Amino acid sequence: MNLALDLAPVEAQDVLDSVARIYGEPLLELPKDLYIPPDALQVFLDAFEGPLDLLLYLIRKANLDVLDIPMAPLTAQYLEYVEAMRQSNLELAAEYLLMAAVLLEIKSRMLLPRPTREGAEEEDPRAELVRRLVEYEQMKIAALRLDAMPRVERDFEWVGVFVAEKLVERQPEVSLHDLQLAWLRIMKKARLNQHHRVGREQLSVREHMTAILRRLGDGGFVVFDALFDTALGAAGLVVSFLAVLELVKERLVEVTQNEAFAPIYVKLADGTRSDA
Amino acid sequence: MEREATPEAWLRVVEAALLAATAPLSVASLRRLFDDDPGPDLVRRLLDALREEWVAADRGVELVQLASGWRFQTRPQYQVYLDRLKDEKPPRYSRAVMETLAIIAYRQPVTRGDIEDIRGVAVSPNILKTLESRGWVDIVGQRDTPGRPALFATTRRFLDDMGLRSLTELPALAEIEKIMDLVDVSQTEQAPAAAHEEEV
Amino acid sequence: MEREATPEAWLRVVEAALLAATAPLSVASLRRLFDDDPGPDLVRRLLDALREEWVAADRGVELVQLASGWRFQTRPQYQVYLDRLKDEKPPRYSRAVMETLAIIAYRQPVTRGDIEDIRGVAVSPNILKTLESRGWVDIVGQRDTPGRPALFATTRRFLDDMGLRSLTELPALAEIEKIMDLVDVSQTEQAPAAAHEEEV
Repeated sequence: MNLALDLAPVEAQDVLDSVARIYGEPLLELPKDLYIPPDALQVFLDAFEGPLDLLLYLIRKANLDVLDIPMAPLTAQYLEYVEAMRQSNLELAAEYLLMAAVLLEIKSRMLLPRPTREGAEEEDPRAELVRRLVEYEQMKIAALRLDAMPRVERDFEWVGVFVAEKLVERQPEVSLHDLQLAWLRIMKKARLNQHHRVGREQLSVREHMTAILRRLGDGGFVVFDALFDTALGAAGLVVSFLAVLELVKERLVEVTQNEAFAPIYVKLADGTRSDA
Repeated sequence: MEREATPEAWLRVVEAALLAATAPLSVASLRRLFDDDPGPDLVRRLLDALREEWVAADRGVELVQLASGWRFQTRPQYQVYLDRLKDEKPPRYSRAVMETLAIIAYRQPVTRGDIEDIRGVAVSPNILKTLESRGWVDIVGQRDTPGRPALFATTRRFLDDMGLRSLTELPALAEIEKIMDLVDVSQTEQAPAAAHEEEV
Repeated sequence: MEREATPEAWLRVVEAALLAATAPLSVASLRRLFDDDPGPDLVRRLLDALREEWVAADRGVELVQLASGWRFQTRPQYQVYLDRLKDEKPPRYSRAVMETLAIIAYRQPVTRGDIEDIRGVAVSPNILKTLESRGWVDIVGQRDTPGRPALFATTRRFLDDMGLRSLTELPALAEIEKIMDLVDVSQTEQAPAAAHEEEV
């Protein structure tokens, strides 16, 4: 039945040691009537995380069964510590005094005769205290185990090598869909004023217009025939021709012929040259 | 590069990404490395192969799987060396901090009041602040009781930092539960106290 | 560990330290790793051996020497992969830029004035500069009208980037416009056309 006491004896030993190491004497054997320096008591008190911790310590030290706590001696011991601390004018957390009251109350209830009839309803007056002690002990041990687990920065390090990167400006990505949406938006807005009709044919004419403008970019004359690539096929040739006509109409190119049947030359209209 | 579609080339890409990552990388993230999505299974196979490769080479660094993904970390045996390069020691946490952390980890979500009930002492706001600023604990909601107290829980970062994949990998509380059984048994002998079981 | 004083064990320690370091490590720092100072020459030999080991394995990460010390870093060829892991959203062109691009694509060659006529608002020079610097648009001439405005057209690069062989492969709009007309008719009866913007 001493399982609880065996669970973490190391921890209890730690408390013992840390106190004893400083003052060279096991303070746990607190002499009842001897003067104890207040700071020694303070160290002793600081070793505990509260009344539950202190109680657990007392239970272990006396090798008591946590499940069947003899309330009278435990309460007496606990009150001894609390009294010693109070006499030393130590600032004692309210929880310690509250626990003293709880212990005294349990002790007095234990002295009362137990009702036998409605016994099924009656709880051991210690039950709540035991529950709290066990739950606290459970978490106390869990904290120790958690602390013992390998933890980053204390027991291991993250790996993170330097990323060598050339700073390349990220360019927006544009899809055909984006382009289409943009155009449709424009068309909608423009609908009231004018109606743009752009189909495949017109586009191919426009493409050829651009190509011809690029071709004539240096400003010189180009033989008309040279603007037509027979590899494009009949449809392509027609489109190329339409492109030239459109360019002429928009006065972007000039077409000249010195005499009938002489070669036709095409050049950018004056002022159309981009480097002009 | 992109054309060298060999498993060896994929391994090297995944390895480089993991070595350079500043946070654990999920399988989903690693799939994004490739132009053609290799799918989750292939990525997992690559990760396993990579982990074994590093184990076989007996390096001071290992590939581990954590709550939020995969990451390379140094093996604990090497910390004695690495500590010598450190100017400052990592923070040590007081018992109060560690007990609070344990209660949040095992009993989450909990309010500050719950923590105080279990520890039997007041919990200073600094303790919670310490855990929050370490990124191990955060507020996940409020309990629907008067005052609407904040509910604390552990974060994914906590699991990552402790080398865990999930809360189920926390050290078990099994032995203590055994004690609780004993408590119940002993209590049943004296007085029935079945209610306790659920409370714990 | 400390007792395994073999060159292989030292290599692994130096490697772990360099992989975990957040800044380049000098030879002087690396000497501090060991209980018994190995001296600068041995550390340098270890670094050379380590560098060669990683080169031989053809990894995506390499050991490099910088002014301030040694560090592992990813090889430039791997940037294309690592970039894919970045969450940052790709930048987007403003609506004005996209509309200008669309007008140039569908109506080329056009002047800035043409674009303004169609869009109904002034076109800032920055918009055209953006498209020119992207290499998608250039000036193919000047219209023979007062002021000799520049004529803009799309480039070969634009077609390549959009995956088109020719402008005729741009999405045909006639059918869609027709559908839109129908939609407009029906919707004009019910609600003002303002809402359409979002639908498109």
